[in-house]
Amino acid sequence: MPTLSMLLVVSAALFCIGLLAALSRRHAIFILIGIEMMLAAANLNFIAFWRFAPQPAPPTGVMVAIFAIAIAAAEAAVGLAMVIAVYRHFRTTNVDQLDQLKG
Amino acid sequence: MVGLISALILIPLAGAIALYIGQPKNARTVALIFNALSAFYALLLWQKFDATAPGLQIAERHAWIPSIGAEYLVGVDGLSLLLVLLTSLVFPFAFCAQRLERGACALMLVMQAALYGTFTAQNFVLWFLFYEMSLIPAFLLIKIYGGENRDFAAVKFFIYTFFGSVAMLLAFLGIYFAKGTFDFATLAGLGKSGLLTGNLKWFAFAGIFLGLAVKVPLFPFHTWLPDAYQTAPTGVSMVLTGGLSKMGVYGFIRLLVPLFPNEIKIAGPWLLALVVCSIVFAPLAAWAQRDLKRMVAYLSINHLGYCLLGLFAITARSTSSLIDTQAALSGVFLQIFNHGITAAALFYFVGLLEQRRGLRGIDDFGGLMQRTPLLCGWMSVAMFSSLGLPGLNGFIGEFLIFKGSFAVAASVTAIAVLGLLFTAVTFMRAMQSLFGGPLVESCSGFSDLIRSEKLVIVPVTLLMFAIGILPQFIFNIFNATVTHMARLFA
Amino acid sequence: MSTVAFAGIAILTLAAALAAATLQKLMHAALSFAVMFVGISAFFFFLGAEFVGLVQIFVYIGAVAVLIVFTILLTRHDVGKVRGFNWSGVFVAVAVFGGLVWTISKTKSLSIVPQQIKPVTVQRIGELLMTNYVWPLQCVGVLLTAALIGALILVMEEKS
Amino acid sequence: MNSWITSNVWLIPAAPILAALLILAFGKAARRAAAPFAVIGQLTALTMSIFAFVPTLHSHGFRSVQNFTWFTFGEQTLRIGFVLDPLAAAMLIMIALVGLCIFVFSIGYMAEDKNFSRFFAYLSFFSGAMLGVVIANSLLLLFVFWELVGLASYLLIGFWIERPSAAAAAKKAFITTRIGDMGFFLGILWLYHRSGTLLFYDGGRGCLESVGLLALGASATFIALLIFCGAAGKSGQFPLHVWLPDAMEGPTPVSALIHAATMVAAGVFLVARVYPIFLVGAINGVTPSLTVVVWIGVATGLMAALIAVAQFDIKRILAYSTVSQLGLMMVSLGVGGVAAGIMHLLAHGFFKALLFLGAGSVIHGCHHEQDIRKMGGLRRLMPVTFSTYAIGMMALSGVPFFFSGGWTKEEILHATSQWPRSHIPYYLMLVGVFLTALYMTRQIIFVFFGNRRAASEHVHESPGVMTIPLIVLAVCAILFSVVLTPAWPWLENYLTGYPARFDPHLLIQPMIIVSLALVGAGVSLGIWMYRRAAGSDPIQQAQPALFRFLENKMWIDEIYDRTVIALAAIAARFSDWMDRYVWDGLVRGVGAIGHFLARLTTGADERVINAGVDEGTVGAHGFGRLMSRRHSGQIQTYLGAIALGMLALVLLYAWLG
Repeated sequence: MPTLSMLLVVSAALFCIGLLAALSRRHAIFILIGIEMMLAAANLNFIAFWRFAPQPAPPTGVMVAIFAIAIAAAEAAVGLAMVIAVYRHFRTTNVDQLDQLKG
Repeated sequence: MVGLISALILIPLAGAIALYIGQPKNARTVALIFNALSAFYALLLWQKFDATAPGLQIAERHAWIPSIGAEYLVGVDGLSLLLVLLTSLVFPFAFCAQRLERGACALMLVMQAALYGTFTAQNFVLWFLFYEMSLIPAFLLIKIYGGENRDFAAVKFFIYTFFGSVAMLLAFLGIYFAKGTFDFATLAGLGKSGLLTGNLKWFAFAGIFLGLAVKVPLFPFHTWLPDAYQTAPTGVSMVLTGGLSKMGVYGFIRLLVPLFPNEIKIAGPWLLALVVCSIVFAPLAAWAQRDLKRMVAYLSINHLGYCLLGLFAITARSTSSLIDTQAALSGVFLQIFNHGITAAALFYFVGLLEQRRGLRGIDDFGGLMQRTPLLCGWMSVAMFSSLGLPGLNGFIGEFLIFKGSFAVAASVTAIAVLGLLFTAVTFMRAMQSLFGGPLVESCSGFSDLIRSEKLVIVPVTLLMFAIGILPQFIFNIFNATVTHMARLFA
Repeated sequence: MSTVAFAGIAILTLAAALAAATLQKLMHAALSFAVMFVGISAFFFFLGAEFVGLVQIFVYIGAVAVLIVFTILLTRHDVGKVRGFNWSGVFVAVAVFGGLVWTISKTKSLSIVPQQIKPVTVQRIGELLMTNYVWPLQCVGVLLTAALIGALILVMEEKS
Repeated sequence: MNSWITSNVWLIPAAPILAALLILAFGKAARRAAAPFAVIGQLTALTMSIFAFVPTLHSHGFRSVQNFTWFTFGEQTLRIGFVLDPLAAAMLIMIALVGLCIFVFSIGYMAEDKNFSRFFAYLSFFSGAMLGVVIANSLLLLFVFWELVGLASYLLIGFWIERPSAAAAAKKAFITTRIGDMGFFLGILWLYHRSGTLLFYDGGRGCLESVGLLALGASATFIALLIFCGAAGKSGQFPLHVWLPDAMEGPTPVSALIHAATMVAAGVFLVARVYPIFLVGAINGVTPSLTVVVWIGVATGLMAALIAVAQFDIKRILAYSTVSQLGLMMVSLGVGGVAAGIMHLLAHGFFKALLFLGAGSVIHGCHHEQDIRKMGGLRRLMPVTFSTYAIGMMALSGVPFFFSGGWTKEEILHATSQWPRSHIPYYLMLVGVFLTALYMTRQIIFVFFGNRRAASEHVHESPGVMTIPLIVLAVCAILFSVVLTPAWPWLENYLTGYPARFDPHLLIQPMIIVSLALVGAGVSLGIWMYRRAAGSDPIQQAQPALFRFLENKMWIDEIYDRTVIALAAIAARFSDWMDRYVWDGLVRGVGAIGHFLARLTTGADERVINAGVDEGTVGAHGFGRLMSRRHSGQIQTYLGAIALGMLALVLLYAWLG
């Protein structure tokens, strides 16, 4: 049987790949994909900690994961809508050129 | 019913609001009226204060955010009262020094309220609130009303002090999670047996130390100070040195020393080394400055170094006897007060020179003694006070500090005495080139002190003499507190 | 859950994730993204959270992945042009990974194996949603509605 | 009156200080009242000093002490007090009397000065502070007045501050004495730490009394040496003597006189006052600290006497002679002749004041010419000045029998010859006596004899207000010897506390022959050498290299300039540089690292390098621009920063574990 730390390492790896995508890619959609990956890694942690907790334990991890999925879905929908809107406005999805926040 | 201390905090704030809403023509007069009112309240506080009782007095306690242990708890002991009185003294002095714009006056009043709050708050959350509240007006005053290079100086000042504050806040959160209280008195009671364990202890110690060391400032965290003091308007420089820098020393006395007595003993030699660097290098650097304001700023670092020398010397060694502890603490308290007056007066005089000449390089003046003997005479008094001439206020504080620290850290004290010498050298050079030699042509049109300037400087100078010759009235304020704290630290 | 199966799923998931993050073609990446979620769902199944695994598949593969594909299609003029890769991101990601792994390895209490549990039934989840978690549920409902409306407004044609 | 003054002895310094404050308060308006105020203040001090002197005669070893609490800190009290004993009483009279003469003389000398009233305020202040030093019964109070004396001397040396040389000399005097005072300050701290009190006499518990001295233990040597640092600074002992000759930049005779007759005596007085500390652990009257005092005194005395031989400025010759005499006094104290040293101090106060006032009169008459080569033949033109000056010169040279200086000098030589440790100081002192006679003869020949030279045309005798003080002091210099003779050593016994007996057999001592021979040799050699010297110095012609060495004061000033002062200046610039570039650079470096990481995440490598270089070079605006640049507006930058921040928190958490 794998231990909890092995699972955590996998989820850490997943998280970091998501971070990589979010940080390194120019395309806005990749950033969204990266964020979804990070959320999935977090969900994995929730489930893993629930599963490895001393039994019997209330299924809090499960519930949080469900809510997280719901919120992530909403986030993805809004995010993709924004990508489309931004694309219409600026004719690009390259985040390097989107620096309206610049101080 | 608003308590005395709350009223003291609220009056300057009300003044700031009045300035903002009322938009009066003569903002300075309005500010001075509010200052007179707050000074009256401060005197009232002094009058109500029982000098023989050691603990917290005239306290007000209200629930604020019970869930995180934050409450509105203000009160004064001797040290707090001393600093409240100093604040009440320095601010009118600063307002008199310069005709500031309306916005600047309002910001100064906000800062004054924050200082009153800082010196009276007895709960960390409240204290930190006021502590940070003073930062914003200071930043804006430098940034908006400063001279050359003000953007850089303001940002540097802000980032620097804010960085220190964040470190301190984190440290305090750590303490809170460990002990569940923000109350100074409770924490001080826990400090003896060690607040925290393991690495967290050092993390918290370093965080608080950093936050306060930046504020004081202590070498090598002082590099914001010359820039900030140099560029700030005269009145603001006076307040920065007379009020804001005291928050750091106050914090050391009120927070770091009671909370981490054991850690200070371990870190003591290092702290003393930093202090000695402060004391020796700052006047040396002052000697090399061409700009008078920068020179005074460096000397300010040196004088606050004496405060920390006394404090760290008695707390870093467990061997210090009661008399030494009390001597050093009294000296530190007195030095805080003295430095507030003297350094503010020095900035005031530099401001007068700048007002007359438009420049303030040390080489821009010469032979002033022939043209403006009164200005030179009174300015010399402030300088001699700063270099610790007996008969003026600086000497007694320094003597007591050195007396206390010599007993426990003789070698460090012996090196620190060099600081006194270098300070003297710096001032002597300044006097020689400002007052001595033939009258420089560009100074030949100077006017001597005018009546309004005399009205400002004479009372302040008389106070310097009073403290230097008959200091008992100042000691009476904090003797009981000194005794109490000495027992606590011993 | 056997170690072999665990290793297999982990490799599959991470490989798919890596592909999704680094593939040049956006469409390929989107597909890898879907594959990765299959892997994650598999983890959930193995960990005894079957319901979450199912939801994961429905929501991500059924909805989010499809949304992504649609978006790609809608912005396809740009797809080929946006290139480039920021290598400093790799540095940050590796640093974070290193930090996390070091922390995990340092934490002794984590090297444990799971105990037997009763499976969490859908009925139990439903009960909980209607009792303990009713307020969060309401909030998520509002959030989803708001997101729906927001997304609609965002993609509506700009006037003028 | 007598007992009243012993319990209110503080009034003596208070009178002149009050006068000073009054003059300052009236400012320029008090020009006419300034001198009367000052003279009345000083006269009051003198009267009270005499009244204070009387009770000390009644009983031997008289000592009256008033201690009081200055302030209370914590639960501790700091006590200070005043003491009246023979040492203090004798000093009081000397200072008040000499001071009064100076005041009167100054009325004439400074009549033309536009800051006349300020000058008298300073003088009164000085006098008050000096009187305070004498009667202080606490080392701290003594230090307070000590520093005030230093301040007054700073103000007086720099009185003509518009002259750059005066401003520089004032600064030099203040800083040099302050170097010594820092040692003194440490000595006070150490003494306070060990003995727990700074009172000299406190009913058996004072730091000069047995209990306090016992508590000092082995640290007494160091404490004594540290206190001696202060004394050396004030009394111009080698290596801190450099300020004294420069102090002649002050208003000609008056400030010079203060630095010759009274203030410099403070150092000698201090050593005499705390003598018990020097004596702790003495074997045969010799302690390490006293040995140091002896050798410093010998070095100072001989060096200054040598330099004085090669000076041409009339005041500088006297200044070096003062340094030399102070060295002599220190030797006397060091070898155990405390009474002899103080007697010489008192006698020196009178005749050196006389000499300086005489020099002032000469300078006044010669229209502010100070070079003795340009004077000459003034004997007939200024008869009063000449005759009084000659008396002063003989007193200083140590001509026995009639002049006070002769008796005290013998006492010192006698004490030195009996020093058990070494006889070298004694022989060197004899050389010093010989040199003193030589350079004083040289000076008097150059100034008063020979032909008239450039500056001695149109010379006139000074007015009465200036000559009368000269006469008074000359009489003092002669009459004072009455109480000094070995036949009736009244003053010595007064100071040491034994009754005096008259015994004419003791008048002729073997030492007097040695002394007479040396002085005679010095004077004759002087007459022989300088008799024909007209505007040039025979030694200069015979030994130009040696003369230049001495004329340039052994290049000690130059050595200090190149070493100590240069080092300090370098240290100052180094501190400033460290501050600007290293400490501030570290801060900016931290900022730059943050900036670098932020840039790294956006991947603009070229810009990173450029920005890094910019950061190093732009300086002032860099930080502000940096702050705005870090806000690049790019979401990924922010995200990267967040990730790193989170990483830092995780690591911190794990580390704290």
